[in-house]
Amino acid sequence: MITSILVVSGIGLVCGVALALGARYLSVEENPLIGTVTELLLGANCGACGYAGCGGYAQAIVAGEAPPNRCPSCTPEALAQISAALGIAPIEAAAREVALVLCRGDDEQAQKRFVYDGITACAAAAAVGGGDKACRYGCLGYGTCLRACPAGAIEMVNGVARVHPELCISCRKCVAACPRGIIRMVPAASHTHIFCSSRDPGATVRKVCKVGCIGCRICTRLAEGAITMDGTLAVVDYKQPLDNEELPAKCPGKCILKV
Amino acid sequence: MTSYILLVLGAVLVNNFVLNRFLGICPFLGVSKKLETSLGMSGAVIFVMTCAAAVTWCVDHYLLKPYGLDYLQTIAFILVIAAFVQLVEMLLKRYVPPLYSALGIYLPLITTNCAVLGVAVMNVQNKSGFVESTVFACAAGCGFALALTIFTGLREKIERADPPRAFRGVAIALVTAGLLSLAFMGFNGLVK
Amino acid sequence: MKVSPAPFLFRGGIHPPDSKTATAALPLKDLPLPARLEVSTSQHLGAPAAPCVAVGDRVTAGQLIAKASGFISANVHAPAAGTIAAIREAPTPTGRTATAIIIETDADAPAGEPPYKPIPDWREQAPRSLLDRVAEAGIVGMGGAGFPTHVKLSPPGDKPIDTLILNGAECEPFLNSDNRLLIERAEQVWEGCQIIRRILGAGTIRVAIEDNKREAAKALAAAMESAPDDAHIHLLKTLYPQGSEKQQIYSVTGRTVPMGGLPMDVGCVVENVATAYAVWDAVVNGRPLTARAITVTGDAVNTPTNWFAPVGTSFADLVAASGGARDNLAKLIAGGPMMGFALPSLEVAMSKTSSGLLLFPRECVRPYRSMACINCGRCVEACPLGLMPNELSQAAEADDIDEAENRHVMDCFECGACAYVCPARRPLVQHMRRAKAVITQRRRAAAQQKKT
Amino acid sequence: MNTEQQNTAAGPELVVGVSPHIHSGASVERIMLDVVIALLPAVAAALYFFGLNAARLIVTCVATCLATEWICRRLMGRNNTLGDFSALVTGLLLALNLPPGLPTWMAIAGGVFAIAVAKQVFGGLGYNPFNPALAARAFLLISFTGPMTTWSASCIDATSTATPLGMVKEAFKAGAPAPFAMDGGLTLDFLLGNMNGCIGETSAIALLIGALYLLYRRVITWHIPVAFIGTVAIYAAILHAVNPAASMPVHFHLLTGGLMLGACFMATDMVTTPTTARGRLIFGVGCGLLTMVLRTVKTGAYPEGVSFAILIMNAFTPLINRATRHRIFGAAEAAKREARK
Repeated sequence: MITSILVVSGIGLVCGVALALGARYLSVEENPLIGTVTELLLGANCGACGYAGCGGYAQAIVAGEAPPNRCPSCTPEALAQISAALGIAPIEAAAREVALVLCRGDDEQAQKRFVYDGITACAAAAAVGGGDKACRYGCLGYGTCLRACPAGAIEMVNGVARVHPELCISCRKCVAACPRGIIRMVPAASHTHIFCSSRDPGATVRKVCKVGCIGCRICTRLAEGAITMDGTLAVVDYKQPLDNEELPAKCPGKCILKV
Repeated sequence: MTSYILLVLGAVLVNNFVLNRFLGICPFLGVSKKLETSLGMSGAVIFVMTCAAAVTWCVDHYLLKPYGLDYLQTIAFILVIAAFVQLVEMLLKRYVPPLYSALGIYLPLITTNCAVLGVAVMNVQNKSGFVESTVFACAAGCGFALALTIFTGLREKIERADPPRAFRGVAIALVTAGLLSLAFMGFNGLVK
Repeated sequence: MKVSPAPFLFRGGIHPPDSKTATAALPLKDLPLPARLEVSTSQHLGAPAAPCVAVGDRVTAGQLIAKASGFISANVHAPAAGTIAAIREAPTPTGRTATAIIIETDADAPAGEPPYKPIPDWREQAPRSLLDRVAEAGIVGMGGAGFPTHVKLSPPGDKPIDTLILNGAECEPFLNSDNRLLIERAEQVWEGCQIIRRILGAGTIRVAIEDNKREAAKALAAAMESAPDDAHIHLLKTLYPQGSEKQQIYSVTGRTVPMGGLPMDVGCVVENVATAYAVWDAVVNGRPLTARAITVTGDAVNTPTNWFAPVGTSFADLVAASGGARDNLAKLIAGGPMMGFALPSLEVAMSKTSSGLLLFPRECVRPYRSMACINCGRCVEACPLGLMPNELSQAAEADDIDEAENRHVMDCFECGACAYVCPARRPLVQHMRRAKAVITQRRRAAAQQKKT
Repeated sequence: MNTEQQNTAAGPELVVGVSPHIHSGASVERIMLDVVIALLPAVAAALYFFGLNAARLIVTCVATCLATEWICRRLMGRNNTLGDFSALVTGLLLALNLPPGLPTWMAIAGGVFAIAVAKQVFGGLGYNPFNPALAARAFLLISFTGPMTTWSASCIDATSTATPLGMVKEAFKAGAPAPFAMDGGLTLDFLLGNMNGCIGETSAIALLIGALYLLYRRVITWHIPVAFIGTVAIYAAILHAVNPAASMPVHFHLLTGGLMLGACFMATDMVTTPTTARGRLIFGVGCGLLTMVLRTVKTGAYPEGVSFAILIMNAFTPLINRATRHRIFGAAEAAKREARK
């Protein structure tokens, strides 16, 4: 019994000494805080923060390059813990945002200029003759965002992408993936949106799509400042409250919807 | 000499640790995504296996056997192996940091790589001599390296494959490993 | 004898049916002046030219209407007298949009003087002044890419040019514009070629013609008899893409242009026969580049024709002049079938680089479903660059752009040989193009970041 | 909707896609059909030598493979791929690789394994790393070693219940001399296929005719068959020269076992073999070496090694592909230029 204990502890001791020496002469400096923060960040590695994985984001947080509230999956408690670990004042969690496809010009509503023949991906399709949709700003419907979405929150409805807000994890991958740039992050609390991104003049829009903004400005008057004009396109200013129930019915372009 | 060649061939091809004895599956699946990392892992495993076999043989022969402590084999061997893995980890972290971060969790997991312990235990079971043990361990490590390299090539191919949803990721990798093992069964009996 | 087979042959390549018989024997016809011309300011590689006329201005034939802007750019001239009706965005035959100058032509306008002074005694003139004329006349590479010729003809001093290759390969199926130009205007092409050599100070002239165009080779050889020279006609084995610069240089001289390099790195300049003709016209007649030969053919056009048409002619006018399109028209291609661009409508105007307009019927455009790569290796055999299109396309498909970049996808010049032979009908060229676009974008972003 | 299209579209609807706009007309369907055509002589030989048993196995395997393919695609919610004939080819090849007396249910198990496990779980044709028919054969051989190596119910002049390779291996294992001499008559028998073996592998001549057709149709290139068969021949010749008493002559090794079937039809399956000519040569040589090692090492568990050799080389294919990439046009010159700088 004693021998066995002695032998095992002997081996352990020798190994321990060897390792201690190793640690002494081969060690590499690393901030322990990075490990702590990485653990608190849940490890979804979704990339929504803009860094390569949670580890990269943790490094940036510890280095003071990024605020800790960029992680959409982070709970308020975890956020508080991170702030505490860093020894800084607690930071408010950002309001939840969801992605929204600003186009409803599906196969029935919008014209196509030609029959596209090639890879089923939006960027590829957009590079062929400018895309088959007659509208230069319309959703091409070849599903690039759908494949980019890690949460499976995007569905193709009749040739137009639609985000299911309840499933969206705010990672912005679809925003980056859309070659037309018509996916926008909007507050999850807002429900009235203008589903059009066309900057073409109203006459052109009318020619190619039945549900496009024609720049008539009716909504800007009804919304009292919550909708502004960007050229010929009406844009919702989500900082302002927008609770006019009449808007969808009053839009001659039929592109304002409450969802 | 012939016996050593047979020993090596047997350990590399016929009784391949991964494909025939199904030991060391964890790093086999874990680090087979890129050829560069799998080669690094192969090197680490060969190193750990060879050194561990040599040291465990000594431990077994000069400490355990004389005192009749054979029942402590597993514990004693694991201790030694763990120490070696730690050492490799430190070396890599210091001198090849990219490889270190690419191997990630699988590097410390060599400790629990049953193949390493398997080699040590098998050496005891086979009553091999010191040189034989070390050669066998090195060959077993090479067998692991071979299997890992082939498998990495295959994985780079199936990475581009389009399996049904349920089979994506590790599932399809396991199916591939199974088929690879099936192919290697052709060597059965070639070396006893 | 000055005609001999080319001494070398590049690796890879394909043998598509040449489909040239419909128009091979048809002489070039001058197109009646269309009522309206849509002259794009971006008919070349590089920066679009800047319009220097205003709506309502009257212009004479050959008048400068858009000035080259920047180093790599080219002048644009009015192909005919008329009035500027509009200056607006218009689609180009390469599938983009660019500013175009629309001219209502005046058919009764007198021919008038050539806009530039003819230089019939070019043999006595300094190369520099000839180069200036090429630049003034807005001449671009008319084989397809449209690289401004004056830039190509002024290589830096540390790259001596010893060989000028006249490219008459026309390896694209269906097209006959270069072929007809060689047959009918061989002497002018030959003189243009000599002018280019004078500008470059190059030693020898090599002419590359595919061996299925013997009539053209004969015509040129006859023209060369009258102008004794050490030049040589090489008959290339009919193999696509013999017309590609780097492959052609190899076939003719055995020199290999380094990856990522230019022909001048191995002492060569390659000029298309149509470009040589344009140079002749600009120097000897003082006329800028405003018209070119174009083959209108395919099974969906009633009367296939080789036209000599003013730049800016809308394809609709060209097709109408060619007897109109048939009802079964399903695909419209500007350029050749291997590298040309499919157009969404006929309302596009031809440019300096439009060598052909193909109208394919529905039978030729069968819809198909592309399958997974079966690894047959035919694309690997076909690729004239030694790339592996199978793996590159799979990398691009999996969005592994880094892998594609490491495997030199940027060297792909989209000849289409891989996609032509692919039994799984994979859109290989489109995958390459997408990967290249992503990489270009990344590099541009990286360069921008470096600057700031 | 229709009226609107007429309103806006001036001309007919045009198709727009990326170049090239013409195609050679080659198709996967045609390639697979060519393989089926090339296999017909072997099928005929199988029917001639093994009669009803061959018919039973061929029908069973083909039907099973087609049905499994259809069901798998259905379950995966993907398009039906029976039309590309790849399942038909797999079924035929599997059947030709089975011994005549194999129970029907085992053949069915093999067919299901080939399509479901070796092919469709990877996503179908083009994605499978191993030749499905061979994987299924290996699976059957390991699971049902007895029935897979029993040859009694077969041949028209069945004097023995083993294949020539099996008889030779047993004899050499026991230290006995070769059980028969490779004289002219026997060679002719072997060439025609009059011997025990899997139903499709015995007739070398029928298989060679098929291979010539494939070469003529450019479905396969010469590299793999020539490298494979050549390696086997050289290896056998060396072995025979060194020790004539304990080895068989070259033509024995060429004509027996699954060499012809393997080298011409299984090792040339494009999905699972290298893409470049150099890679194919390496692949063929590797197959040949492994085949001969498995055949001639006396302690080996199986008398024949072709299928395992090809399967193992299938596993090496991605690495071979990686190692034998083509030289890119101008890459060497660019490197030289770089070096000069």
